[in-house]
Amino acid sequence: MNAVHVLLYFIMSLAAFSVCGMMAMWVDRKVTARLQFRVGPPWYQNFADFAKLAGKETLIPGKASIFMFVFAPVIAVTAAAMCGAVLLLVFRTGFGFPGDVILLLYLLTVPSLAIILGGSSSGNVLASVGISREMKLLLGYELPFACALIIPAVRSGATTSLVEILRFQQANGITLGSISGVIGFLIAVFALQGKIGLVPFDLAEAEGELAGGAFIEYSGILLGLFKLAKAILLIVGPLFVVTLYFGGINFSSVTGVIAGILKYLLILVLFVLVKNTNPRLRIDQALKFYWGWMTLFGIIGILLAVKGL
Amino acid sequence: MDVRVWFLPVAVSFATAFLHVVFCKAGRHFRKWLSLAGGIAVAAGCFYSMYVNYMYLSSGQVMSLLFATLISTISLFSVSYSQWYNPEDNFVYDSLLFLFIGAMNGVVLSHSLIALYVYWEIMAVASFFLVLFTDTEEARRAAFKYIIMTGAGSVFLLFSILGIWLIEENIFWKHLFFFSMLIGTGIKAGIFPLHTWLPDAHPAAPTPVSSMLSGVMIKTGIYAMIRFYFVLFKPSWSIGWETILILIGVITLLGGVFLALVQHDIKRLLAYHSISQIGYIMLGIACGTSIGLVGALYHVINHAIFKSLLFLGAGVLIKATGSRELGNYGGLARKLPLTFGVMTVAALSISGVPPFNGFVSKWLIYQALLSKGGEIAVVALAAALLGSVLTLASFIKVLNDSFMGVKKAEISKQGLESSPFMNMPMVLLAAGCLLFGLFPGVVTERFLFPALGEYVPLNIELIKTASLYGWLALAVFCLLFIFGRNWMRKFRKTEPFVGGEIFTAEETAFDGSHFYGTIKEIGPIKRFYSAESTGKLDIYAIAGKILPGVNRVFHNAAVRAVDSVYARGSVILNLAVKKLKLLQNGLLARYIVWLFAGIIFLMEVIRR
Amino acid sequence: MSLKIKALKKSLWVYHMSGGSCNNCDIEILACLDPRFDIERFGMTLVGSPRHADVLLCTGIINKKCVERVKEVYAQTAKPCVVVAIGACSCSGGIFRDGYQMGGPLDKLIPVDIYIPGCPPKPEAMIAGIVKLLEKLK
Amino acid sequence: MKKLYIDYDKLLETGSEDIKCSYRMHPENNGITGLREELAFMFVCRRCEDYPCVNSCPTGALKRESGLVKRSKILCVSCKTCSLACPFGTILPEFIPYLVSRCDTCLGRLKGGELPLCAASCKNGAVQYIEEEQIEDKTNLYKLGDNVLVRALNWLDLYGIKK
Amino acid sequence: MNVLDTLKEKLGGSIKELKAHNAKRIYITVDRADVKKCLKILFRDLDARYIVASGVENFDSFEILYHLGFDGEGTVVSVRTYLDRGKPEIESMTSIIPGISYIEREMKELLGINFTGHPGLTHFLLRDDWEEGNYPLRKAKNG
Amino acid sequence: MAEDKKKKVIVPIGPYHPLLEEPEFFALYCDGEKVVDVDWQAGYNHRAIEKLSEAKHWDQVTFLVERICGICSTSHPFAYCNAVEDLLGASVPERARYIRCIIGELERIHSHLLWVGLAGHFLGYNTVFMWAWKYREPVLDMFEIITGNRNHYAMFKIGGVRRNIEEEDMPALRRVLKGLKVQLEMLTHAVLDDPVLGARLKGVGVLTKEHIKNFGAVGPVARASGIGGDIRKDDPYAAYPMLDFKVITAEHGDVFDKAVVRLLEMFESIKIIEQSLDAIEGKGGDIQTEIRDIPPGEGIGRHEAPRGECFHYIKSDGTNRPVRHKIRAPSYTNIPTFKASCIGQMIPDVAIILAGVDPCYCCTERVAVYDAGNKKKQMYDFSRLVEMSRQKTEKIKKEI
Amino acid sequence: MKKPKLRELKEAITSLFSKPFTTDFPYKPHTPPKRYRGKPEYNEKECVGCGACFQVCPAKAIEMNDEINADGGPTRTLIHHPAECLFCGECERNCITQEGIKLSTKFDIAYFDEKNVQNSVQHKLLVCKDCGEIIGTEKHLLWAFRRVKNLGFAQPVMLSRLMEELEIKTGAEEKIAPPIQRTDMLKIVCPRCRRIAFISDEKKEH
Ligand code: SF4
Ligand code: SF4
Ligand code: SF4
Ligand code: SF4
Ligand code: SF4
Ligand code: SF4
Ligand code: SF4
Ligand code: SF4
Repeated sequence: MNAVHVLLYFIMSLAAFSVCGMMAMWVDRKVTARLQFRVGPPWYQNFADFAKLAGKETLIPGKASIFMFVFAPVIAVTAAAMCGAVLLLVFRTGFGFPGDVILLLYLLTVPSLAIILGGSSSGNVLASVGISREMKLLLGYELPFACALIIPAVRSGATTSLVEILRFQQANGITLGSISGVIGFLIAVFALQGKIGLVPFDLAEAEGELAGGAFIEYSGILLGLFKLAKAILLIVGPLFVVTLYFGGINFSSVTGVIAGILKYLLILVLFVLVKNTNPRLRIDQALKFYWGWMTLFGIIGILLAVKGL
Repeated sequence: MDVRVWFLPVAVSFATAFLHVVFCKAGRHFRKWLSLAGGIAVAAGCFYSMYVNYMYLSSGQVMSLLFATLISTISLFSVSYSQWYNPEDNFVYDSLLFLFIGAMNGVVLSHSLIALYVYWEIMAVASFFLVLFTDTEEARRAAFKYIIMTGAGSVFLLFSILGIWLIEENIFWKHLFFFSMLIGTGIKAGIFPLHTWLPDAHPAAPTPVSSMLSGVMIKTGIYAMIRFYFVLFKPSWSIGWETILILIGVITLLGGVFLALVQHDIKRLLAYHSISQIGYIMLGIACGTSIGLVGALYHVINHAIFKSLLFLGAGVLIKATGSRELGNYGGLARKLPLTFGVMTVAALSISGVPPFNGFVSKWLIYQALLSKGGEIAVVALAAALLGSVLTLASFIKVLNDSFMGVKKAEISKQGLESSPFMNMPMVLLAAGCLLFGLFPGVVTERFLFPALGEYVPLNIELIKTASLYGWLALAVFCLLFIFGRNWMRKFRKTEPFVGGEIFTAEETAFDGSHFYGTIKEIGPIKRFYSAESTGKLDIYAIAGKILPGVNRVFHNAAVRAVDSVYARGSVILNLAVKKLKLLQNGLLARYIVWLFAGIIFLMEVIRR
Repeated sequence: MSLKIKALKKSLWVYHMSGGSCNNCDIEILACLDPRFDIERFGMTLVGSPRHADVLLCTGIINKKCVERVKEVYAQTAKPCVVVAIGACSCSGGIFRDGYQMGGPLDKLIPVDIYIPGCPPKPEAMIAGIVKLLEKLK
Repeated sequence: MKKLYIDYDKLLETGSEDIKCSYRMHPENNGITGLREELAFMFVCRRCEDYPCVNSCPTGALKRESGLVKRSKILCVSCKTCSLACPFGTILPEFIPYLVSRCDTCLGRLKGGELPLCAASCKNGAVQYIEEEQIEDKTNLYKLGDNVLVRALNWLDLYGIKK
Repeated sequence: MNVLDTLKEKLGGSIKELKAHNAKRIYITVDRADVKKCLKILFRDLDARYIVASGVENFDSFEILYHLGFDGEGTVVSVRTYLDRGKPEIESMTSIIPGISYIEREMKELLGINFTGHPGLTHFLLRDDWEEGNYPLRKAKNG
Repeated sequence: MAEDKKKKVIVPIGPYHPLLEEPEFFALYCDGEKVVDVDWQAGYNHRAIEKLSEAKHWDQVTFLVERICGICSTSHPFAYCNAVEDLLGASVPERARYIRCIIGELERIHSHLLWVGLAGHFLGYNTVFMWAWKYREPVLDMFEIITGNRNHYAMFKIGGVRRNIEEEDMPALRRVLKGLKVQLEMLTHAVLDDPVLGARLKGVGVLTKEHIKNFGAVGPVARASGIGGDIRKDDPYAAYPMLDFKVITAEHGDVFDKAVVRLLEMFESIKIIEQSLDAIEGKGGDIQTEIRDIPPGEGIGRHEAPRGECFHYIKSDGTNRPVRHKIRAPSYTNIPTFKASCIGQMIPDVAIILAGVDPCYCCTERVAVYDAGNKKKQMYDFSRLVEMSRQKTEKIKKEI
Repeated sequence: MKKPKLRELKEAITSLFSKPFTTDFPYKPHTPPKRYRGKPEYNEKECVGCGACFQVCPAKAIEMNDEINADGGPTRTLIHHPAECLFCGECERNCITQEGIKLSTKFDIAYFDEKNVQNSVQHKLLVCKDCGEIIGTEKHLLWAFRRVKNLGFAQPVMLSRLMEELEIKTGAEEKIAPPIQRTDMLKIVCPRCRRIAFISDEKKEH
């Protein structure tokens, strides 16, 4: 496994996850539309969006710190794709190392971080409000999310290696099959909802309040990259959860792949349902939700997991 | 072991300090170079010792050298920075600085506990004057607080030193001494309830000094803690302290970071972060496993790197804008691109974002916690993860306020990254952040494992793999940067869009003080904050309330006597004291009183 | 037809800007989003910032107080963008033409690509107008 | 007391476009236009038995009220059909506009010696503001209300019909 | 007791003219100096609802009508007062009816009526750089 | 920490903001996400209507006032016609009166549904937006069938209505109402029972009776605070005296109650329309009286628009144009309450509080203006407001 | 009874499994209801060119151009500008012939250049033979004539117009020149000139 390999792998997974992510986004939009008696966008919609954004002029707010402004989206995509690459590596080759769960946890925050840095460099007050929310939200969901990661890690014999966790699940049944697993899974789903920025936790973008929040100043390809990052997150996040709780995706057989896709879709549909039957929360409510109930459950889950339940 | 080589750093430092006094009339320029030479000499001495003696040393000695190297390197940077940072010419400052450096080196390099204690006190006094240096009301209060608390800490330390010296095998005493040591070193290190001098002293001190205080001085506390730990409980760790240490670690970590979150004085904020990072180190130590200790040591190094970097960067900001308030910065990224870059790196490092060094050490600590198992450790892991995010959050605020957004303050020309002697340390430190993140294998193998001698080495390969992703990220980023530069030029610039309205910068500056207001309002956290703001968490203030009588007694009776004796005593200090017109103030006296009180108390205990 | 245009046609993001309207046109624009008309079918969405927009839907007479804002917003929109004047008000001023708070009509301030008159134009008319526009975008 | 004196036939020749009015409750108000309409129906109209004007009016805006033709300001759409239908040229298109004008004879607004704007801006003396006594030629002089004097050639006079 | 009688009783001497257009539309004219008193009685004591105020330009004066509604009876009482044409000025009623502030700002802006004691007679509807003395709602001079 | 030293930040809402369909500008002075003060800058929608009205024929004015606003596009003509008829003392044929009520109430339904949808949208609850707007479509279709346009119905005329409701359309209308009732039932309960919505709306933006009184707020805003003013009952006009309906009120004055009032009002409206249909179906009759001239005088007309009392004052000088036309739309008095209710709230709540007022700005800024030809760049001087200390804000808060 | 979320879920599921509510509009044509107030269009046959529609239009969306010096004689053009039109239907309602302008059900009138969607009608204009003042369109005159039936014969202009049509020459084509004669009344002159002719006739000035 040398660096060139990894680079190639990275590029490959970037491509793959972009495509899949956009399709996932389409599924999200389409199902949403159908829930609302609408037709919804055609399947190629997100690709068209991206292509269009790529072809558009890019504007930079005059007061921005240009470097950060331009590179924030790049970082976001890179980090998101890197998560994908890690996961893909784990699925396909069983390559991993102790701590990749933690690495992923960190990598998953990087896109949010990039959004925050980008938004903050734009010098727009609405963006500032947006990023302060994004930040607080990040604070909020990170704790339960961490709990949700620790649960399978503890259950699989105190390992922070995805491969180990997968192996453990293959041997002893998926994590979801236990009480702590169920708790952890739910927490993970809610936390991801926040991470990906879906209603009820879309406060940072909050179209209705902040005109796009952190993205307000972004245009053209930079915006496209952010959207791409979001799309990749939309697939990487749930996949991560699938790995931790659902036994991952088995790439060696067709049924394995299909089962994996179904697992993924299950989570996605859960997202969409929650998204469409709830209003956006206020930031303090969101924080309370995460730091209150979710963390409580998280700690209960951890304790149960330590007890082996 | 060649003692001369061993104490080279200390000796050189003291010599430089002395030379500064000697050449007090020699002019600014000369002493600039003198300082630099001294700093380099100290660092070189350390490196030399490290290099020459590496193979023959015991693990404890390696650890000493490790700390010494760290101290002298960071000091070198600070000194270099400091020479171009402080515009006015003051030999007292310089000599104090070197006294301080020497004392720190002495603390970590001394062979005996008593020597350690002596250096410890010298360090305290030197740093006290350095904190006091700006001689403002704020500085006085902070320095006073600092010296009182350190003095109290010394008492505890002395108590346990003497205890260890006198009474050996009684397990009860051992625990008592350990506890006393914990308080003694904990005050220096700034673990949570004992931290309160730190957020006051750091901002008050001149920035290069803060950078040393926070970067290395508090590490001497950690050093002492680790050493004592080894000395006292060598073969078996499991004597119940772990849980307490973990709890202390968690509280320190979260307490520090939560308080940091709402600060808007940049140095204060950094000071609180020092506390929270100490929490991580504590967690690592608490685990007591090899991986935990490696993590803790690694984090000590890392923290020294990025925290001093942060302070140096903050110094640039303060210079440029003349203010420590975050709210007064804004939009500086264009004016101070270098500072912006290094601060970003440091901020990401301290938050543990890969591929920077913070990630590696934090990861080691997490790993330690997880593999340690047990409810407390795992929950602590969750807390540690949260701590990282909170750190990130608070640094986002710093970055947002100072570099992003719109310009608010007028920028004075003179502070603008003018001198390479200021820039170089920052760049080097930033490079350190990256390198220590990218070559964790080397670091652990070369430095940390020897320091921990008997513990089973880890599988380094795995750590190396983790950094692969860091490399990858770097590569991708560089590629994109190369391609991106051209393409960036095509962008059109426009005014920010705020609903079509046009505003001035101040009106819409949603700065950091507004960022985390919400968090303050949430349930129990609210109580925490209000407790903090009303001083209920400040052990110093509490003690001040409880012990006014004691204080007064000491002040009135014993103090006077010792005061006059002392006043004739020291030469260099006297010089400094004159300079700073501190004699009348009686602060020093009070400190000495605490010292003596400690000794008297100790005698009392021993006699029984 | 280049890919750029093709993609643009499939993904028009709309920013809606009102410069002194009776808000009926604005409501009807919103109505285009509702399940009945669902312009998301064509990949159109309403965005909150002109930076993201490909289409500026302008309504209203653009009164004196809005003139600068409208110009500003137009400048802040990433090009290529099309400007659509919706309703009698922005096409010509309609009934308010002579009331001299009138800063418009729109085409006096910024170049307009297509006019969709009506008071208000029904959503079908808007869709038809956009379709017409798309045909012209070559 | 001074009165507003209007020579209708003179106005007929010159038209009243140039005459301004100081009634400023409405934009573009021209009181003379309103007066002319009133005068025409009052003094010029021949009160045709069959009222072609009324019959022609498509909106029913014209109506006979006690012999006089009256135009409803609300219903009239200013189509000018009546003007086409009137055989005698009584109704001129220019004084049946859609938005009518009003003259309050500047009552109460004139300070000493001031002329109403219409009188001041009428160049050939078709509109004047004078004392009744100053008018020497009293032929065809009629009063409209208290404040307006009109000189108009009345067919009743022409044909010697008694009023 | 219906509104009309109440008004007569309560306002008594202040009323210079009382015109009941019909049972539910009552116009009372009061002196400029009495407006505040009347409004206070109407708004606070009789608990009328503030509807709006309208400024009207006449040839030789400005008039302000303060419309107040008695919702129980469905009556609108309009308190009318005349202001000097040359120096249209009246005390601001914001101290009695806080909500009236906006309409006063508007009248200042559009009709040029000055309200003394108003907390902030700044531009409200028009552009901030609208020239002083150009009051759009005043009747334009014809010619 | 030096609390009071902290500056306040202006977070602008508008002029172009997704929250507002129309340009309007609120400067929120914020401390973190908390709003400490609000400044309302109007005029972005100011279209010179009061002035224009003076140059338009009485008949044309109905079209002008219709275009004051697109949502209350019947309320203004309604109030205006009431005003002119008040001046004239004219009476309107019975059928016309019922038709007026039908149109007015249909508009109320469409407006409230629109509000529910938008409120959902602001809350990020797009599903509610879509659903409410979907239910609104049949109402608009009915408008299109009856009046020929989805909005701006051009139905009103002084002395009657312009268009009849044809007998053939009535069954369709009844059908629509019936379907609507079912859907509204669902929507109402969905909104009222939702715990998350409750958490988001209850206790937010509370307006006390005192606020209502001071600002003269009207309509659902006032009724949600327990003030039962409704012109339809208080000063009955058109066919309202002959119709049976309830005035919905609620107690707490928060956004939730405003939603409740609006939702329940729709059922009353449906009731009214059905009664009106019963009253006119199959019975012919005039739909307008002939108005020949409008004498000098003044008149006041009111109408209970969806957002509250709509007030028109007209003055005539006997020509066929008004001399003065003062329009006071409900939002004009409702919007200021926003200030009272949003101080101390969080930015995200501000959105929904503002929505709770159901503000439209077009109507609040009608009056006319003529060209100053001044093209200077605009300057904004908010500094004076920024300087206002926190204490002052507190004071203001107490005052209002 | 409280059933939080259940109703929404039910509706959501219904929606998921029912046909979308969305129209097929751009793919299939849309027919508005029959009374839809779409783009007003002139009916060349029925319009008489009186200009009432121009007068009543609240938005002044109808432009009336009288061109006296046009080739082919004086004409009156009425142009409807959709850009300004409010689709209020006042023109239709107030059209004196009731048929002259009608609101069609056309709704798709988006344009790039307004000329493409304007709708206009042209009429021959009668001008006063004497002073050149516009009298009205020929069609309007005839329409008025039809309206007043035989009363129209009392109106000299109508009569003369009829005579012109019947090619009855009065031999008075030229301008009215003093002394005014009674035959002058039988010219196509504007009401003002007619009145002047009458007066001088009646004053027996000739
Ligand atoms: S065109 Fe008509 S509907 Fe549209 S904003 Fe103007 S007046 Fe309102
Ligand atoms: S047709 Fe002429 S003259 Fe005869 S009544 Fe009518 S206006 Fe008078
Ligand atoms: S102009 Fe007026 S009065 Fe004359 S015919 Fe036409 S509508 Fe009737
Ligand atoms: S008298 Fe006065 S109002 Fe009448 S027309 Fe003359 S200027 Fe006008
Ligand atoms: S309140 Fe005003 S703007 Fe809003 S709908 Fe009613 S009239 Fe329109
Ligand atoms: S006949 Fe009708 S359409 Fe023709 S000009 Fe007259 S009013 Fe207009
Ligand atoms: S529909 Fe209305 S606006 Fe349009 S031309 Fe006819 S009258 Fe004018
Ligand atoms: S002109 Fe002839 S038709 Fe007319 S009234 Fe005189 S006599 Fe009779």
